[in-house]
Amino acid sequence: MGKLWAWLKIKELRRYPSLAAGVILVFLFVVLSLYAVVSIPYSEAVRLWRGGPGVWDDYPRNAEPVWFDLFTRDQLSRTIVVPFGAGLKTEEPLANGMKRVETLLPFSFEYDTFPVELSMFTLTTEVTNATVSWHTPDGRIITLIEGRRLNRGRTTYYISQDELLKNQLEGMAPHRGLFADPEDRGKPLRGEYQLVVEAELGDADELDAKLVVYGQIHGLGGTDHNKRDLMVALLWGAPVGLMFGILAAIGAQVSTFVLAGVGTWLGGKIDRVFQWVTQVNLILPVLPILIMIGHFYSRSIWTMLGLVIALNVFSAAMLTYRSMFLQLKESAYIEAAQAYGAGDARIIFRYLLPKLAPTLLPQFVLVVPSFVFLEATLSVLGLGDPILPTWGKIINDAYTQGALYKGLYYWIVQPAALLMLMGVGFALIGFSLDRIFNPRLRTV
Amino acid sequence: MSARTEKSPKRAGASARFQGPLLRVEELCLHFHASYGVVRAVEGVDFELARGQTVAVLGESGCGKTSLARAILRLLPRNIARYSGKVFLEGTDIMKLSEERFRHDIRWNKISMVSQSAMNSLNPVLKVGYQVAEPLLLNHMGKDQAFERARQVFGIVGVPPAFLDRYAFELSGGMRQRAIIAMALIADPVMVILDEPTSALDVLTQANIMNALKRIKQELNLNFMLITHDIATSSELADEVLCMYAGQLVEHSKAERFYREPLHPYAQKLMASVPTLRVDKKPEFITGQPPSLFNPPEGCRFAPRCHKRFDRCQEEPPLFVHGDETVKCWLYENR
Amino acid sequence: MENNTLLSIKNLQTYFELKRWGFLSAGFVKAVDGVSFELAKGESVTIVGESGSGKTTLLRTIMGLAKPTGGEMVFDGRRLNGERGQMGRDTRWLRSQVGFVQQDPYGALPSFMNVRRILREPLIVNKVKKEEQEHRVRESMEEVRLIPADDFLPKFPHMLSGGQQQRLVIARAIILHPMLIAADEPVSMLDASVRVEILELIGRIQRDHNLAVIYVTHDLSSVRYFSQRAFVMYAAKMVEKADVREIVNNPLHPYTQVLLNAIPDPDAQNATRFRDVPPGEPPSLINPPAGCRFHPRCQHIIEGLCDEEEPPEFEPEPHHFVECWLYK
Amino acid sequence: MGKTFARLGRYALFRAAFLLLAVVVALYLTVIIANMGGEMDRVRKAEIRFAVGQMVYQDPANRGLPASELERQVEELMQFEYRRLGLDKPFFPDRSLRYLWQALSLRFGRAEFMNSDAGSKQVRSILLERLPSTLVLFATAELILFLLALFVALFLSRRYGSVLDRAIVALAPSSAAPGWFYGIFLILIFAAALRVLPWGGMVSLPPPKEPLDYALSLMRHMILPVSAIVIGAIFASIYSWRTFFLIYSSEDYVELAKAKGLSSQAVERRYILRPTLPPIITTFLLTVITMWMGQIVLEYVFKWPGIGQLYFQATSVGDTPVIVGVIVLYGYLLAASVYVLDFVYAIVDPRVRVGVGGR
Repeated sequence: MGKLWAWLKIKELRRYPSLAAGVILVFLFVVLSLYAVVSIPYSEAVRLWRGGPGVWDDYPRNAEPVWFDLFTRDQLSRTIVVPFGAGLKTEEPLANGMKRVETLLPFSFEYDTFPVELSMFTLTTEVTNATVSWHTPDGRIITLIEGRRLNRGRTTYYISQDELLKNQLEGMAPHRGLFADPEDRGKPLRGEYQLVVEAELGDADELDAKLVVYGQIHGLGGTDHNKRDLMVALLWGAPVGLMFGILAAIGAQVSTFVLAGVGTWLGGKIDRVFQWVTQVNLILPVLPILIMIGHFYSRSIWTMLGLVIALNVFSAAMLTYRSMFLQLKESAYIEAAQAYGAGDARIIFRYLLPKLAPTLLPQFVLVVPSFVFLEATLSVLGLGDPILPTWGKIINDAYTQGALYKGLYYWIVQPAALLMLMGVGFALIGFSLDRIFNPRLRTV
Repeated sequence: MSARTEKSPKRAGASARFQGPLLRVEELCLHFHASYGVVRAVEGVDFELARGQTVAVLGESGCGKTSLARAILRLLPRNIARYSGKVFLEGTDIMKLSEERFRHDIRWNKISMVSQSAMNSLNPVLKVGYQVAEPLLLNHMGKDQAFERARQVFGIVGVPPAFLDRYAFELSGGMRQRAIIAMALIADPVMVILDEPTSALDVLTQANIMNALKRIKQELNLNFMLITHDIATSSELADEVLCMYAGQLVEHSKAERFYREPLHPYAQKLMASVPTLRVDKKPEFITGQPPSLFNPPEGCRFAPRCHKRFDRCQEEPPLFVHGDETVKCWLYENR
Repeated sequence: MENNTLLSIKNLQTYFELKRWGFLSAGFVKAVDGVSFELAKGESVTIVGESGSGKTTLLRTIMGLAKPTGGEMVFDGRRLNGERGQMGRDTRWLRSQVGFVQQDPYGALPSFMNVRRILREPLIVNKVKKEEQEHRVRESMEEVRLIPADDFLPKFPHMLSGGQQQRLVIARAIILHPMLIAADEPVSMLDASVRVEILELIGRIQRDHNLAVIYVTHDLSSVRYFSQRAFVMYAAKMVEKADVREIVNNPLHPYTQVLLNAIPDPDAQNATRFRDVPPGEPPSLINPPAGCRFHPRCQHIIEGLCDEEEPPEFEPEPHHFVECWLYK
Repeated sequence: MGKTFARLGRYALFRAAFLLLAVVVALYLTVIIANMGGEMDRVRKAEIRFAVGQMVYQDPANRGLPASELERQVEELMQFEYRRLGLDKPFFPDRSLRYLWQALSLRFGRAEFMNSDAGSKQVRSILLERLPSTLVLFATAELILFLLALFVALFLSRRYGSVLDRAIVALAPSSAAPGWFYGIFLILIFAAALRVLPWGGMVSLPPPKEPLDYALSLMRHMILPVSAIVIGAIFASIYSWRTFFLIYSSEDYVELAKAKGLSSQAVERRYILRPTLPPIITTFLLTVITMWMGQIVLEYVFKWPGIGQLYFQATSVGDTPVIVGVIVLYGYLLAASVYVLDFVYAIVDPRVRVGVGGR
């Protein structure tokens, strides 16, 4: 191992720019993974990604990432939330034990593009008739609903899907009509808006309301068709990808390396069996089998990891390592070790394997990206881990939802770019290590 | 087959042979770039070689003898730092020739080479016969005429003609070496450089090949330049000896002189370290190690190990010429 | 009288089975075919022969690296090719008693271990107590003049010169205090000037510790001053055994005569004289020629005898043995 | 020459036998995996129930019989069928070997849900219908990849250390990503943004009648998938083959060839390219094998109607016979690739063709 340290410690790193670039890239991903695991703990990430009622209510659907704003002069609309309890509430006692409650939900709208959706949520015990009206900055009042019964608990009023309202606004979709500037209906009117909820309810009853104006852009990563913030998966894709890539590489490459050493040294039947199993493995359609098992039995990432390792132990790398060990086996220092009584095990693990370890390193690093992409491939084929958010999953969702047709390029490009960068990072290191350690290359 | 421009008719025996020395080398230098600095492999070598004379280039490993041969044949690696000096072959300075002219006139037509590692000097995927005949095919000779010539040279070096149709891996080490010697003779060059031709072979095979080379030397009146660290074997062919040390020529003298009583102190020590079978003399060893070639010591490079060192040795001695002996040592300043 | 024979070998055979397609037996390579000799403690001897003569296989068999398939080998009074179980313990004991010096010094040293580690390995393998290991390492470096030891201990093989590497190989060979040093072409890779230095080093160690040494080489002239006796091997048989001086000055077996005649001395006359060397190449060891194996290339062939019956060992002169019908 | 052909023939025969054995083992493994959860049995039984049920219910003789009576007959017939087909025997060895034999001879019975464009339910016809489109795409891409990489690698080996050389070497890491990955970006640029090339599919719809138009449309549709496959592997191949050329160009016989006065082109063709072909073929074989695997996702991304896309559809629907069918076909394709390239290797490397042993 001395030689390995000799290379890494001294200034060799500067002589190989691609090695430095690769190390930086991979380091960034490690930092990203740590940040992801720390900022969104595992159980939280799983819960968020599973979604479900109420988790992503306040998030717009298919919103582009915030940095889109940089490319346009005008301000793209963002999500505005007036939460429960934030409204100004006035109560007026009425006869026969009832009271009239009025809740004002003010917000200011300072954007140049229309919001993409509008919804109101109410939390009540029992309300007979409620009236909701929309107050625009230039004083216009548009009544949204009149005398509607709101049933118990939590209800959602999807303003932007209200057909009656749509006709009332001369056919413009509500989330545009309500904001349209009377003079120029193509542009939204900036200023203070108010949503007013009036209702008569029993003294003991309660009424609270919340308004969400869904913006066109949201968050660093944008959102997907289930309103989920993509940042969760973009962040968590890093640790999953790294873990899968590195563990699979360790499992597959290192075991192939050791088995090749053992097989070549012991020779005879063992060597022939290993060689033959490698030939069969070469013919085995690995991915289809993975997919079949994924569909029939279980898709958890750990089963997949175990399978990928099992199917790659006798991979083609066995042939390359075997030819290297065959040459090494005849060298003088091995014969010397036998001469002073070293046994088979000692010769394999103290003399054979350490000699070729430096050539294992580049191969190991080069194989990591192929496993990272294998995980992505499985996810794209709908076989990703059912609960874990990964980059492959985003690409799969984007592809099945026709992101390319709908022009939601960010949805596919962001995970693909991250996958690419991680792959390239490892490959950069692998190729430069190959140049440093490959004995044959140094003679050129 | 690359189209080679029409060659002047083969040197018919009758054309007037150049009268002067076959080969004259002046101030030949060859330096390489290595990771830790510039290696001065060949530094200012001068010598002359008459026609028909075989010269042995002797010296320990790393003394620059192979680089000297490479410099003459212009087989230069990529990391060249300096390549200068004059090499007169039959009167013309071949150093000045363009790469195209050099390749066309000199390579294998005037000077050919038998390289050190015969084991992999034959292309594994081409038949041996084709490779041997290739130089003639390049000179636009007909296929069967070229193969007939190949059969002839195989006969000279003692390889059965059937091997023409075989591949390199089907031949034993000795056979491969003979095939390469045949290849070197096929375009009947003026000089053949033999770089450690038999060091990898067994004693009997080596003796057989040396016998073949002696016969060729007599029959074809060829010049051999034999490069080897095995001094005893060199005496099988050598008429003259060039002794190299740390990239410099230290002695050039006749064989009788060099093998019996060499002039330069290093040559004396070298001869003393050669074991002999028939003469009962215990070999000695030379203390110390040869200097590194990328910052050689000032003055005479053998001084630190020399048993006859004196104050003049701080300064680098020139090559003193006495009759047909030249030696680079202050001891012979006014002989 | 304490028995002075270290090693006695009678009719030793080492065959390798040739396999075709991995399981079909396709005959045997008879690398060592009926070799006998005795070696005294502290005696040094040279085995000379061309490649393919079986000299290296003989050495490996003596060291316990190759399994003998016939004949008898007794090392320091212990019979060696016993039954199954016995075999394993014997081989390990034998290997600790024989130090091995190889041809290519750089190849013989693991490039990823430093000098201290290289020297400690044989001690660890043979379970030498920890405290004694450091002492043994320094003692063996002293022996081969790799001093001051502390300069060399942290170094890696690629940081040493050719001569220093070979010294380290020798240090490793003697660190287990063996009774025999097996040297396979110990100096043929080194330059003439360094060669003699190493041979003298081995000679001194041999004298100081009364070690026996077996040199295996094709170049008799460099080793002749460092061994008392010389054995000549041809096609897996030992054709001549005698004192070195006798072999050099009075070779009896036709092959030895031809072999010595082929080795040149540095002399300008060589360029004019042709050496008479037998044609052809050494025979195959899979099915060697009948009778005396040299008969196809021998000038003194006796028809009907040399080409039919294998010559036994004759002793035409005291302590000078030769396997040739000429001396019947 | 006769001897060489005989030896080559024997070598080909030996390799074929070996590969066949490997395929049998590979498929047996697949069958075992496929039936670990009893999937294959469930499918067989469902198929039999379907056939028997149809026979019993449509039989005019049973018209008036009560439902319970019909059920009894179906049950009885099914038991009989089980015994006839040996379904009652233990999985090892009987049933597994039976499934294996059926798999080997491409008899997979009927698909559960899917059917071929021609409407047939037979798995074999579904497979064979889609095979040609996969072969066309795969073969073209591999051929272009091989020739392009070989040419560029040879070109670069002459310019070691030049800017172009360093650039290509710097691009080598790009091959970490598989073909389908670049496919997405290519679609994004050329189909979505520039609208120059078709999104996917093999031919424009409705497929043009004229063979020439059909071929043109096919080629136009192949541009993106083929370039995706090529981009996905080209730089790594160029890097490794250029390194082979560099190493082999420092061999002794190359230096001797130069000393013989050969022109640099002749040296390159006969003394560098020819001896380096064997290792190149071996590394190319490994690339081809990984390419086969990438085919599934690539065909899904490009909507290419090949067996890759078929496999994807089959797995999403869970149609077991089709799944096993495609895996078996892949097994045969992989074995064929290994066999072809082994054969090319034997032709290129005389040591194999003429056999070792001249010494």
